[in-house]
Amino acid sequence: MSDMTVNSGVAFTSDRAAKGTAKGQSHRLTGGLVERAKPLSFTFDGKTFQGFEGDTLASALMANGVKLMGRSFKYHRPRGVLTAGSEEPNALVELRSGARQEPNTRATVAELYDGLEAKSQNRWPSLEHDMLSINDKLSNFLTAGFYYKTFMWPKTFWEKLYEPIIRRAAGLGSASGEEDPDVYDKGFLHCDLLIIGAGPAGLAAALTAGRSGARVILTEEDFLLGGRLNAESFGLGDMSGMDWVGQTQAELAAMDNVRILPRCTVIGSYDHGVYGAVERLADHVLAPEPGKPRQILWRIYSKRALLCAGSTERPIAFENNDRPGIMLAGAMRAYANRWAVTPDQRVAIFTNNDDGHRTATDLIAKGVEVAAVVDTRADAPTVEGTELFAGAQVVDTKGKLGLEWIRIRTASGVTRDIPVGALGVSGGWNPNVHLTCHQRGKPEWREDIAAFVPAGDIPVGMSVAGAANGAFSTSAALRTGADSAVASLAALGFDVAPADLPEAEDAPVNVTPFWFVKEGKGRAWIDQQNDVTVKDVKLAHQENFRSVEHLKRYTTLGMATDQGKTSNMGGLAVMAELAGKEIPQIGTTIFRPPYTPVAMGTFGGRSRGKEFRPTRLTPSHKWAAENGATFVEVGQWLRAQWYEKPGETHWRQSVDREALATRSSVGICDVTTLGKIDVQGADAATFLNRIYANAFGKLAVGKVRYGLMLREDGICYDDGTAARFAEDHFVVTTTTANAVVVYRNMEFARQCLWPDLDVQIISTTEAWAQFAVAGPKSRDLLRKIVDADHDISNEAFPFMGCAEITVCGGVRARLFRISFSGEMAYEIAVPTRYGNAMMEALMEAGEAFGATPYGTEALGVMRIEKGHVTGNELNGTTTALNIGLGRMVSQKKDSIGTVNSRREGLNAEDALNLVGLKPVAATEPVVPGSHLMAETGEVHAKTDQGYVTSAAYSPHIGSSIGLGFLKNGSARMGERLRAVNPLQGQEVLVEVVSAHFIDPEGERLRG
Amino acid sequence: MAELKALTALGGYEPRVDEFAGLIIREVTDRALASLAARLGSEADCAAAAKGLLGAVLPEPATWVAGGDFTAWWMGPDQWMIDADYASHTLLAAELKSVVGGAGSVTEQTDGWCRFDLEGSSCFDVLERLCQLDLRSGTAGDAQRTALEHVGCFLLCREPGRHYSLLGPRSSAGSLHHALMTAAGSVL
Amino acid sequence: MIINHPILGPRDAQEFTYLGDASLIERPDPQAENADETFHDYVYLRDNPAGEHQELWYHEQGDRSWLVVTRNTLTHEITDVQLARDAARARGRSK
Amino acid sequence: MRYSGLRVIKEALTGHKGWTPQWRNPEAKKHYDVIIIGGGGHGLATAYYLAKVHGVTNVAVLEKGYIGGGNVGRNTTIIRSNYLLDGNEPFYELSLKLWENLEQDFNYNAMVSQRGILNLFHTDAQRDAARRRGNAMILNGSDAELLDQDGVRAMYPFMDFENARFPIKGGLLHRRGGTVRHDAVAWGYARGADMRGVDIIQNCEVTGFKIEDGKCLGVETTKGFIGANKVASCVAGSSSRVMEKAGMRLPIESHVLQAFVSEGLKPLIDGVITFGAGHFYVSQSDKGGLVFGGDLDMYNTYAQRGNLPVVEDVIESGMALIPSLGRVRLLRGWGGVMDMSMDGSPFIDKTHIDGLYFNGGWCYGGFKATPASGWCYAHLLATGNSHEVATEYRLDRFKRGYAIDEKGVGPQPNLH
Repeated sequence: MSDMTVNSGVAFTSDRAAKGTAKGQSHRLTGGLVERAKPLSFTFDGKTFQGFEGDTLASALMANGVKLMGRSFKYHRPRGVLTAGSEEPNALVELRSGARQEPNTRATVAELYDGLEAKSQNRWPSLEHDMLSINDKLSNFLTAGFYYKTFMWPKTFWEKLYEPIIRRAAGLGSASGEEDPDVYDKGFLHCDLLIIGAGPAGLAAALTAGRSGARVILTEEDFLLGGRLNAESFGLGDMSGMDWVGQTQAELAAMDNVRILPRCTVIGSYDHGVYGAVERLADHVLAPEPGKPRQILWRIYSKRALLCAGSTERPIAFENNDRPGIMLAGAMRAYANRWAVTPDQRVAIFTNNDDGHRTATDLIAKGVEVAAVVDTRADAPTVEGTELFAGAQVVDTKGKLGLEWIRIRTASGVTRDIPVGALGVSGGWNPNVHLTCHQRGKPEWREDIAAFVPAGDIPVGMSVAGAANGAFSTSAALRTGADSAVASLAALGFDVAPADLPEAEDAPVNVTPFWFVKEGKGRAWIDQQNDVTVKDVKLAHQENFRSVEHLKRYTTLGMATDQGKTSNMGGLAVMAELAGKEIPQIGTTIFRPPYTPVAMGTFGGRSRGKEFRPTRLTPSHKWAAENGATFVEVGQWLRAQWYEKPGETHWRQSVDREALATRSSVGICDVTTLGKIDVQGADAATFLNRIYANAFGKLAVGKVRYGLMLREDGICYDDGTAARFAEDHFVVTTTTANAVVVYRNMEFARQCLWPDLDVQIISTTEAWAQFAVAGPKSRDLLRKIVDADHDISNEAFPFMGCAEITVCGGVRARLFRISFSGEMAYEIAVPTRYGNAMMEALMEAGEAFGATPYGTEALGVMRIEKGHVTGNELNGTTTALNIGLGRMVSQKKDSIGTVNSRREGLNAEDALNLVGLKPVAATEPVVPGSHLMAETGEVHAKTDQGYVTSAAYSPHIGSSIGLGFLKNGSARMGERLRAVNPLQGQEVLVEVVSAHFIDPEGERLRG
Repeated sequence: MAELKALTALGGYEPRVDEFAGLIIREVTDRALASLAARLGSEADCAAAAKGLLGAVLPEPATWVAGGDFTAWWMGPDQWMIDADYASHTLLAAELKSVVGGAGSVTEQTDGWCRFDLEGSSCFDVLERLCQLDLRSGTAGDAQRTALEHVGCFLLCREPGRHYSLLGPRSSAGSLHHALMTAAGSVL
Repeated sequence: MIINHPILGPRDAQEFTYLGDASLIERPDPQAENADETFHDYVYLRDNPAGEHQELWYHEQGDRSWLVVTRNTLTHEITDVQLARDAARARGRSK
Repeated sequence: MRYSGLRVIKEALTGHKGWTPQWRNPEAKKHYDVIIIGGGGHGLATAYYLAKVHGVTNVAVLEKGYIGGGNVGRNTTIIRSNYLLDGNEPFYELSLKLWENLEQDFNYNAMVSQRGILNLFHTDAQRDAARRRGNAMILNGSDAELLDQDGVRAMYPFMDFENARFPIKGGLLHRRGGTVRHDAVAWGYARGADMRGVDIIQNCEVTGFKIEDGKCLGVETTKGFIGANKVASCVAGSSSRVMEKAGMRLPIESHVLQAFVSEGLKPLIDGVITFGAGHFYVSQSDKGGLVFGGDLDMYNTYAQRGNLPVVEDVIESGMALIPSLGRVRLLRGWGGVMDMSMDGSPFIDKTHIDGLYFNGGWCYGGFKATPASGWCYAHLLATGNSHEVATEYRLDRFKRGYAIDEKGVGPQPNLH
């Protein structure tokens, strides 16, 4: 057994050292696509290493002889790299530190940069010594779904004991918990042909399409174009694959109709040729330049798309097939050829197909010792320079934190232990069909290559070429890439011939399906990240979780960060065998976007923080900000909530002052945010008659009328005013919140319901700065503003009048005699550019009267005092009857909502009515959201009488007052009720009063 | 009574100008706007009257035309925006109404909008970070309505890739300008 | 999703607001004897087909046209787009 | 077989040979007392309670695909009883009480975890509405607490309190709300029903109803005709398609709701949070993934997939609420097809056809309702009367003018 204990690495190191390769990079080979002139230093778990430009974190660690890179999710098994690409399930690290820490980053795609910091994750205290590896010892108890069968007694223990432990143990990496300091952009691209993947197929397609003059976008996930060509040793024509890639890239770069996007992953295929793509601009550097984005989310609008995403190698399951050093054979080859690294000096290959042999050949050529090629096929071809075991299997492995030897069973049935530090495994290749499934495409099984290929409802406009479509040879990839481009473009009317392509290898696919080694009592891994083994699949089958979706959900197979790219096939194959079915009968799970995981920040783009949504400013915002205003969000608007005066220590002082001043003299409020819609046309009046529940036909020119809109279901929807400036011209106002929807619905009525009415509408909300001037002194104030030739006396311009006038010496304006406060009041509108100046002018003109600017709070106080409804009352469930305007709903005409407003449920005997509420004890508050209960008796939903919609402290009443809905409330004036707020332990005795606390007869309005 | 002093959409007394390598963003404040919608059944009269004033035929969908003092662009079926110099056409709406009379509905729009003109060689690169439209295949005379960073806008192409006019709701001028500045900063 | 606007050509559906079944164009006669019945069905009942569906989209971030789009609710394929105003007239709507 | 920790240990020590199928794959009989169409959460729960509570065991559950493959298998696992209206709250409170004892009841660990649900508000009007709702919850026997900004900050300090476009003013906290391992709910009910004699028949699609003189006599299926005294449709997401075969038009549209999960992370978010100024809600699964969602794609669809703008809208809101999510990666998104009803509330009712019953219209509230839906539907099927907490869920409520409209947005399904 002595040879088994040899640490092959040591001999190797001295050997390389003799050849004088970079310091410490004991496993670095010659050649490859790394810049030896550009050494980079980085740290992993605090230890400093060296790598080269062109390395990934994985290749650099491998160069330094590091095999152990992570721990598995459940059993915390030691793991190394399995792959050389984005399908990596094992080598996940926390990349960067502080606010930029990125959990679960795949070392296999993390481009190396100078100063890179990485930490291993899901282990404690260290990667080598992980306490939770105890789970591995207990694995027999922690089989698939075990948690569904236990942890149920005693009942309380689940949440108090078991679950917290499980949550702490679960998860992988940790998020920083800090705000991401980087910024992200979004963008939009358009093309005739989107080519996804720049391997041989993609490049051949791009050359072809580029020469046609069509608009082409070529995306590549990798930072190098070329795909597998960078990982292979064979040439194209008379040049190396890498050189051909370079030449092709140069030719494409010179075409201004071709846009090449490296480091760009197409993540999803959406309806009608829309693709999502993520371009990584700064993940290969320490940090982005200030103000520049880390990544861009591109939305690509394509007329045609060509998927050239290549294929992914699949492992074979056998006992202890997860030890660091065991990887996919194609990955091992890629590390040797592209990155010039090998996981070990002494390796072996386990394969069921010819491609595995290539790895052996290439590693031997690189001076790596290939101890054996174990091929499950009895008729396997021989390989130069190594021992072939045909018809053999790897049945077990050993090695604590890294592979030390493998045990094989030969065709003759004897076992042999072979000391190796690494094993390349190839179970064949799976076409990368993922994007073809995003719109419910169902791949179909191809017996000849033992793999699923795209089929069914693949996205409209998409075609597939190269290995992604099962054309595995380089020659076939080039050819199908070029031909597919020709076909796609022909459909768009481009006449183009396939680009001339170099000679390339055209080896047939020789694979004999072999999924898992039957022998051995130990565990054979299928999903390495989620620790799903062959035994787990067997158990799922045994417990009748046999559909592929049940298998996945019960065992978590394929639900890890790699979404089963290397594991789904294995799971399917084992289940098929157990169920005695063919693989296609078991089916395949649906692949969904994104193709690879995407940072949330990328989807967020620039819509973050204060820029989450646009901010709308009122015309007098500048003045308000200069005059102590506190602002409040009203939808997207910022409105002055109140204006604090020096010495005021509580907002209530400011609000009381503003309300009192308005009722006693005059107040001014920017009400621009209300929606304004210009309605014109010969049929404008008829139109409004149908939009509003109340009649508008007879409204006189120069007059304004309150209007109530219903939804077609008879429920109140919005209210406002309509001012008639001419027979064929109205200006309609809406509430701030409903400005957009009311406009939308008017367009609906105009275009869809009554297309032959002559009516035109357009929004003018933003064009006019509008101010409420309210209070007994409002007319006196306005007289100083309105140009003298306009008579605004009560006689000439009574309540509910409107007129187009001029102010301040000829500035055109609109004046409305309407009131929300209940006082004699006007609303005056001037072109928005003058809004700020108008506010100044009004204040100046009002100085003599102590004119006071008021904000939304005082506005609210006064409307409650007056019993006007707003959104709190028009909450989408209330009827005209509820708010006391039942009689307004004209039954004589057809208007939206009239018919359904007659339904029984909207006209119940004990329907809610709007009432005023006053606390019996003036010191007590009326609290909005309180429910109304009888003065005595049980407090329960069954005894609920109604609720408080709005409340405020009324400086005029000298107490808190409220509005609310009360069952049959109109008939219950004077009654005492409890306003209960158990949520906050409050119960207030209130008296039911009229909703009009101020001037119920409305004399002030007309004063 | 003191004369009312106008503010720009960005809240200044002078229009704002921002310069980047390859792009200038200018706030434009000296234009008057009025919308014109043809009355049902009077489309021809409306068009004829408009032509009389503009000296040009009302533009086709998704385009703008210039004629004499005026520019006009299509807003929607039978609806256009008319644009003219503010100083000489302050009362543009009235002017327009006097011409089309009963054949059209005219609405004052001057202060409903803020406008930013983008000029320079980097227009494509900056706008593709903001705008869904396929501007690279656009031509001078295009006038589209779309949304940029959640703000509904008109985008007029004056010279493809080099000169655009962007009009957005005046109250959102600050947010729209911020979006332009951010995109320019990302690219340039 | 892309809607091929009959006037403006292909536009991202994100510019549109969706309402629902195009039968909402066919508002019943409120004066009719059975108006209560017909208005209930009009407002509340839907065919909700799995397959071809005629539906109303509003170009809110565009030209403010209401469109009648014929779209397959299983595949999302759009086979026809019309201005709702024309469709409404075709369905007998007038004043 | 009874599940327990001891059983797990025993099996572990004996090579797991003893585990038996969690439900059988029986052949369909010719006739059943009750046929339930739809092997989702609600259908299986209905079968379970029919057998367990009402002793009706001659029951078949017919599932077109595999059980639990509908919305019970593709939701965001949230349970709650935080409704405003009296037509809803008692029903969801019953559901929550059933959740609280579910695992012991059906001997399956569905990982019911009452981690608390926090509905944030950002304006005074939202606060007033939250107060009204919180009070309604308490008056109906549920639990609620009103938190101010500091209260919210104490729970979730990592949300944006400094630079938010729509500052967080506070939140309504419902501590008994939480999450459940959704798939396990379907499996637990299936196992429980199967143990009591219910036939669960997968890959059996109903293709039509046999209706004679106004009475439903059974269903035509891909496995032939199966007779029944009572046929109970329970196929939310596909209700219109199924009931159309019985000649019914429903107050329902089908819409897709996307949901998402991030890569697994060490514990970050303890409970469920809903954003009040955008479309975003989030929780973290026991496995470590952040499970989140937002709003519908808005258009009618039967495709279980959505489009990119909605993904962006949801995550923009997520970033606005929790800026530290920037470098957390989205792993997977999926879509579930919803029965969106005209008032956002469901139906559990007889139909005008004798012997044909309907359960549907769950919008995206279906998962949390699973136990009560099964309980009340079983009650209706067994007794012929609506359960007292489901009396409002009638198909004719719109005719009579009794919509149950929590959001107050009216008869437009995609707004609920």
